[in-house]
Amino acid sequence: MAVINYDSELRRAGAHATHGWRRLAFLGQRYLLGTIGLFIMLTFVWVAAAADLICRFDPLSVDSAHRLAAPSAQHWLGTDSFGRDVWSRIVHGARISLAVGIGSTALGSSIGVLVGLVSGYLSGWVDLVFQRVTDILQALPLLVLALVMTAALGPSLPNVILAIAIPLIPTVSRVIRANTLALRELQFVEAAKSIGMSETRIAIRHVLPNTLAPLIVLATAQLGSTILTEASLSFLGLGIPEPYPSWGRMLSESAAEYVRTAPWLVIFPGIAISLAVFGTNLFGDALRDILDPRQRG
Amino acid sequence: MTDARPLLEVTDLVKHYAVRGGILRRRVGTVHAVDGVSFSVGVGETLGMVGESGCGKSTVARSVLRLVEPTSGSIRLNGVDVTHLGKADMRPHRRSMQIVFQDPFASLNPRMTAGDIVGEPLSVHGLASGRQKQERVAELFQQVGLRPDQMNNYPHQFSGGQRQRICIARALSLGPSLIVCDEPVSALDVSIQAQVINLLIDLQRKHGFSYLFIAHDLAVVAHISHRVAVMYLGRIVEVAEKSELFANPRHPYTQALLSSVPVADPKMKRLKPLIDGDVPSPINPPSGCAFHTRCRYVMDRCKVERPVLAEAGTRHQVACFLNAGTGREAEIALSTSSRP
Amino acid sequence: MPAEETVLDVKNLQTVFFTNSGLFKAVDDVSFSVRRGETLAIVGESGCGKSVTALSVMRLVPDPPGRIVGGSVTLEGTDLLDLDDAAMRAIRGNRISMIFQEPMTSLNPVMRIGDQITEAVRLHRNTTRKEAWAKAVEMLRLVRIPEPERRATEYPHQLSGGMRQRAMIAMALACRPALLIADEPTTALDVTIQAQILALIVELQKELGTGLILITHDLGVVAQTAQRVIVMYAGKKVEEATVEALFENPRHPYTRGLMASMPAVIALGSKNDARLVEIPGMVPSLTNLPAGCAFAPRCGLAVDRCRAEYPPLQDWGDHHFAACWRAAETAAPL
Amino acid sequence: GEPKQGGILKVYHRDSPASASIHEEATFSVNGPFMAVFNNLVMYKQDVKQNSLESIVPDLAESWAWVNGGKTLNFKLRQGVKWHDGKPFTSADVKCTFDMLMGKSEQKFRKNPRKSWYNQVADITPNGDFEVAFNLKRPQPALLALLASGYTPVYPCHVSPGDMRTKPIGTGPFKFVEFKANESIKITRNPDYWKKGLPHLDGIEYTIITNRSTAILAFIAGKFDMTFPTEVSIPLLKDVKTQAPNAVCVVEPVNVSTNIIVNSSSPPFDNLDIRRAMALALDRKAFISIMFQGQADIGGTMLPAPGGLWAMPKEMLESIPGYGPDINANRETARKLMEKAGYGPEKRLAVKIATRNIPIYRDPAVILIDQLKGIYIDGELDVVETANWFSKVARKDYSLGLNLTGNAVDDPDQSFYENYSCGSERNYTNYCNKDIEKLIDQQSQEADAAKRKKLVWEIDKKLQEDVARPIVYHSRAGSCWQPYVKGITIMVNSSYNGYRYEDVWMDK
Amino acid sequence: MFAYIVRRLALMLVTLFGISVIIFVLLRVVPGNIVDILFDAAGFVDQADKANLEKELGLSQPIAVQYMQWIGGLLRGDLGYSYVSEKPALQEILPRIPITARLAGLALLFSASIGIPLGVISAVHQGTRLDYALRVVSLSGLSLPSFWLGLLILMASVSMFGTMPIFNPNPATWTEALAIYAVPAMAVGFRSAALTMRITRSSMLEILRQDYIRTARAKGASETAVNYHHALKNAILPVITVIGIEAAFLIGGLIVTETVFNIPGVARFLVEALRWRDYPIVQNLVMLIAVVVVVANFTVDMLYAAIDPRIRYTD
Ligand SMILES: Nc1ncnc2c1ncn2[C@@H]1O[C@H](COP(=O)(O)OP(=O)(O)OP(=O)(O)O)[C@@H](O)[C@H]1O
Ligand SMILES: Nc1ncnc2c1ncn2[C@@H]1O[C@H](COP(=O)(O)OP(=O)(O)OP(=O)(O)O)[C@@H](O)[C@H]1O
Ligand SMILES: [Mg+2]
Ligand SMILES: [Mg+2]
Repeated sequence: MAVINYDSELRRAGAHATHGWRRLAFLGQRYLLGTIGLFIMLTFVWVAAAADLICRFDPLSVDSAHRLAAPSAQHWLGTDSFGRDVWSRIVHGARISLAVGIGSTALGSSIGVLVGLVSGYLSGWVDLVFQRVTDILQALPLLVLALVMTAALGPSLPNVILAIAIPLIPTVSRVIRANTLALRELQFVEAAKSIGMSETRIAIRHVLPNTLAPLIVLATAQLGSTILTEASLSFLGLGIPEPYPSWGRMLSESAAEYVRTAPWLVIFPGIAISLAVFGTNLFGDALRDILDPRQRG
Repeated sequence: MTDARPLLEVTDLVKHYAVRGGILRRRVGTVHAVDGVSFSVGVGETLGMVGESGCGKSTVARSVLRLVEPTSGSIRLNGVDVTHLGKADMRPHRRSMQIVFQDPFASLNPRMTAGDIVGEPLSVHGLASGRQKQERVAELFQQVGLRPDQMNNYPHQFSGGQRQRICIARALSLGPSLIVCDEPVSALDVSIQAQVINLLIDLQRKHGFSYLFIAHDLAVVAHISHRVAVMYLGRIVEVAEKSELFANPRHPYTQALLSSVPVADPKMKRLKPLIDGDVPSPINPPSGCAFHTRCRYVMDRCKVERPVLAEAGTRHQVACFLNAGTGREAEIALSTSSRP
Repeated sequence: MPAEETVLDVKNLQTVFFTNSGLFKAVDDVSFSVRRGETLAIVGESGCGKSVTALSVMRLVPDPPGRIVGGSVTLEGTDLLDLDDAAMRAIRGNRISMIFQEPMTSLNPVMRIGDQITEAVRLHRNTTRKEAWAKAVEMLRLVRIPEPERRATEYPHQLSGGMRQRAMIAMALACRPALLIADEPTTALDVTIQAQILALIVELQKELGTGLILITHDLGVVAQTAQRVIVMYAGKKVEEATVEALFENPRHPYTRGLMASMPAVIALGSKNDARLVEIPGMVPSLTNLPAGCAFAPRCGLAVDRCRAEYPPLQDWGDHHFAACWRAAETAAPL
Repeated sequence: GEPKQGGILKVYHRDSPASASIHEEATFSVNGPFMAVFNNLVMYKQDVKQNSLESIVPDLAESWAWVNGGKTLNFKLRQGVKWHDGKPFTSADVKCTFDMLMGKSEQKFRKNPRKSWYNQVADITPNGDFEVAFNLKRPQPALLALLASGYTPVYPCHVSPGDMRTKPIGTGPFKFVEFKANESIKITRNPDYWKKGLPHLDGIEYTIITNRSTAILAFIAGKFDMTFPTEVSIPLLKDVKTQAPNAVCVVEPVNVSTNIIVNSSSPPFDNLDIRRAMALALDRKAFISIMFQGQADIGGTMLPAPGGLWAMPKEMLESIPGYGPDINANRETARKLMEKAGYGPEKRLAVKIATRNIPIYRDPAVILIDQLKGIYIDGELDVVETANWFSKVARKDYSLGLNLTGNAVDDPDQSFYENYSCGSERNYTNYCNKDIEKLIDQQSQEADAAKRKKLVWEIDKKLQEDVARPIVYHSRAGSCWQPYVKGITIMVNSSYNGYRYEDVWMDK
Repeated sequence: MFAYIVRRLALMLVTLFGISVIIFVLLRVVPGNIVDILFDAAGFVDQADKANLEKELGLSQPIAVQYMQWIGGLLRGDLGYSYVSEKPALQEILPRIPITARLAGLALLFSASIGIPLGVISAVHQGTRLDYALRVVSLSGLSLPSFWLGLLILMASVSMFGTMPIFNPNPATWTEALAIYAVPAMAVGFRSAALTMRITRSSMLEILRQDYIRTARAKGASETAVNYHHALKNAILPVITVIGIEAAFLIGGLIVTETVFNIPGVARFLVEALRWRDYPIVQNLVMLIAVVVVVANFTVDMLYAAIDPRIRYTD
């Protein structure tokens, strides 16, 4: 029988880190990819928050004398055809991407939660109607819906967020509804009923908090895809309009004209988008593993 | 004490569940979960209820508390018919009856502290708040043998037996007179089970609660109950004083049930199941006496006619044609003691 | 009894789990043996290591986090812990079989019952599909499933719990193993069905001469089926005896407590409000076990020595082993 | 060498035109593929780069003559010309076409964007099958220039306007084959073309590729013989040159001006000072350097020289406020004007700058916003969807707008009347100045080219000084084709008139 | 089963009706109509002509009437006329369907044939470097904007082979045919392959923890048999669901890919038609897509039932 090093085995299992920072450090090691994802996400959040501090240039200020400058000490990531500093634009673009990502995910999720909760909790005809509505939303292709919405509302940041949020509703509400249905059968809900608690209070106090974990997992997963959807909308000409520096538009418009002559205009926004999406996905994956006990390997 | 006026009277309780299928969720069948059950529980009395899985025990319990709406029948609590009370009218009555569930893991909200869980009924009914509530909760904790300093812990930080104590404390918080226990010890370890049973007994002694005590473990039921009702497929087939029932089981199903219990005595190896076959589905319960498909004494009559629960001795009711007075007594040898 | 009659011999088995809450010594220095045709019961509370012992014998302990770290498991003369995976696979389902606790989830929901039994046969016997199917039907008949031909073509969800457990038994016995491990085969079933299944297992075991390890926490089941019993507490074997000796004269305070805390089935004479004898405290977690006897914190008889030193298993005569410093004093019948 | 016969010319098309009917549309997306299906009465000589009255040659009209003191234009029509469906071409077709354009006939065009071109035409009178007279209300020498445009083909009388949108019939060198929206347009050689031996090509296939990157990549990959004319931007041109070094590429002015429409009917731009300040703040060179890497032109309303015929001389241009070379001085003046109007560093003026959501509109708007910052104006971009742009403009729901104006013909009549005359639909700013109006009419009637030019300069200068619609720049664009494609001429003062393609051939 | 199918079809009709109303109303809420756009190029809007044109196209009628006309026509098989091409909408839509269908089919095929095996491998080797590598690759598939991936493929193709797969309605050779469909299909399929892989992986991990897997091992089944015979068949169920849901998402991917690769399929046509506010085309295309999605979901449910004996749609 092979000699077993108990200590190292235990360390690998995380037994030495049950609380506080050490636990976090262990989880960080255990879910290395997730940590990288979290790190990327935090970096983006930090960059977005500190955008004004870490850029030396106004992302909107045009400078015809320094147009299409290659990356240099002056302009770290070069300048675009307007002579605007690409680094500043990407940094400020993080705000837009985060606004789109978080805004639409939050909006879509909260409506989805409401619909899912009501539908799962009330059942009956309310459920039937809500479910049909979700069916309908689900059978309408996401991008088409977003296209019609932005066309209808005009291309502005809030409208794009709204347009991207609406297609998120059916997925979220389905998950929440399924969860609610399962939770409703749980005895602690019945116990709450038996003490004479009102249905609304039960829904809010007992059911909702317990759908949080799947919701967070779902939301992180969707965060990335909303950023991508915005990029696709930009590509089709319906994304966040100028003057906001949206990564999607930076990428899709520069790609046409400057991919060879000024590749930095394409490479950096591309990296920013992919990295942000990659980061949220990595983190979401790990989060799912951590929050969903069934997924634990 | 069982002669006292009944606290709970259940008459002809019926609960049918629709079996729904497909997306339109149309009714495709009916589960006869409870199919005409009558019983009463006196003040300070414990009525045990046994029966195989799916025979409708939990449904009875939940109907009594109006957690499900009975299809028909009536439930009277302290002489008040609560069967059709609206939500608001029901609220004061909820304080008089509480339930403890089988699974202490599932019956506590994992995201609330033990103190909040126990205190919640108080705030829902506006009985106490703030400090007063804290004190009351601490008191309840002590009553069920938990340390008040555990109030801020979450359910997962408790062991199974402790969780069941939290459930009991929650049930006690409103000062009920009836506690419905739906298999409160089935999920517990053998050595913990005794602690919870003792707690229930102690509480009854102290406060004079009535219990409707549901279990599938005959030994537990036998221990705690004054009277025992045996259910089979949605109906009570036999009900009697405990000693009477165990000494003199009349219904063939009760007999089979008793004989199936493995006796903890190696000298009495008698593992000869008196019945075979499975419990029929409550969606299509057999005609006549529901037990006739598995009964050793089945007669033609049993297949078409349903025997009613009839008096068959002192405070002993049986629903079986064999016991309708003249019929042949079902013979069975039962051990009288199992203790080595 | 002659040595060759011993089917399984487990010596000083140690299985641990490396988890984030620490090291679980799920099975700690457990030894026992099973003879042909004999039923050995393992009793103990939830989490005391009964299932892990069984899985260790099967070498099915999930790794990670579990690992067998010591001891030997000798089946018919070969140490299973030395075998490579392929050789072990040849033994599993062939020489040792196992029936699991949960009949509802232990069968593959998308395979027909017949196919699942057929697979077990074909993995170890060189037969055609048709022959194996015939064998499967025969096994189903053996476990008293009515209309075995039809049932073989059904899926698990179409069977009741009792029938599923019977199908599991049929599958386990299909290759006539030398040893059958039944891990709480009836916990999920009703009393009347439990009686049927237990009777069936005992009968088949007699018929086939199989050694049987029956895991349960129900002393009644033990009394009705086993010849010998080992009692486990917190990963350790605390007592071993023939079933008669154990019930007559339990030596370990835990065993005694267990027996006393069980309500008598038919308590004719007992008052309905009589309190039960309870074992105070709760089952210890397998990490952070106390230094001495794991039962000491709950034991009314515990003395300082119990808390300091783990008591060795001692033979109190007639192969009645108990691990208690004060076993001598508990020798009197209850 | 000698033109070779045969071959299908493959071209990508920048977008899917709304229909095949040139008269109903106003974009060279339609002229490009369909001009070759038709003939005009007269046309600009296809191999002369600069359109002018001098470069006009006969087409379906064998000859023309101004009579009646310049109030009648007579055409002698070519005989024996057949429509693609075999019917003969006669003067009736000419009358039908122009009556319909003037809105006088039974049948109507769905849209008639160039109706105003014929404002001075009183009526058209055929004289036998092969003569036709255009009777004018007053002399308008420039009418001929309009008739020579690619926008002025002769339609058959016997085909309904609806059919002309989907299955156009012409007399031209190529016959219409099919038009699959968003996919392709195919035309094929007209074997019975009245110009013997023409066209050289067997046909032309346009593949519609809206995504520019894909289109250029496909051209580089050799999938196409030619890019869509004037669709290659300056940065992309670089790309083409490096990756397909053999390709022939030219960059020419397209006679499209980028201008700022100013809403002078409501505050703040009803104040001429603020309008002037804005005009003074413009750094046109910076626009051109950013948008075209320097390759575009500064001018007034009329296309600048050398491409344009009517451009003001340099000195005159630079005398207009905002056109002077000293940007800093201009801006200083601008700030003064702003301060006079009550604005300053502390009290900045916030305006919305409306424009369409297309890069060629949006990008200059971005630059404009940046340049206005220096004179206390904070611009905010208000991008508008194509479908809503004109209704917004018509509602006067803007302060400043960034707009592009394409000129089909390099002639003052076309640009002045369309964009500055009172009541013209395309006069978005509703600029209406009776003096200017008079001058416009005056130049229109002027037969003497030199005199007319003077008048035109004067008008143009005034227009700029009034800051009615300040012109920012006149763009240029690139066109590329494979070296074996011969006979392509990209015109320098119009991008609407050079697609007859009858003498294009491939040296393969 | 039959009754179930009938009921499902009824529900589908409800969904389709809902979609028809939504898209119809939505389109009319969008400011600007075809007429505005037709006038766009003219540089102005002639109000009289506009009114005429609206009347001619039936846009001046009340919305309800327009809706009834559309639905009435739809039921008769008359989809109306495209505003832009003035050809019957059916004639415009029909030839584009097989193009997109081929693309979507290939993409799904690609996604399933790559995603499922890789997912199994990744799950079976959970925690190893192989698993990490596969997960990173699959994640990067989900992180690339699809238009960007498409453009990269095109650019790489031009600079490496000097040519690129651009759509051609009559490909000369089968290799060309393959290239013009397979390359774009791969560009869309990459994302769904990545998704499929992830779902397969997590589903496999879940299944591998099930009791019956332990039973299979206890029988002596080999790891391969356990993974592919016992586990995969159970694990495939959620994968099928996801592939079904992906059908709707695929359209989004196809819009972008058809634009990048200039493929005249229905997806891009839909966007173009939307740009033109060509209601008859948009409405009918959305309905077509909805039908496909709804049918796909139905098929998935049927497949599910075929694989999982526990599900029997018997009501
Ligand atoms: N909400 C419900 N909808 C449909 N059928 C139900 C519902 N709840 C219970 N049933 C059915 O009613 C019957 C009785 O259920 P009940 O839970 O009362 O049985 P039980 O005796 O408590 O069983 P157990 O011992 O397993 O707890 C069962 O067949 C069950 O499947
Ligand atoms: N996969 C696992 N990971 C970590 N710990 C485990 C695992 N499986 C078992 N254990 C630990 O091993 C100990 C023994 O478990 P085992 O399943 O053998 O108990 P048992 O006696 O069979 O209990 P039960 O009666 O509940 O089945 C438990 O305390 C448990 O925490
Ligand atoms: Mg129950
Ligand atoms: Mg176990």
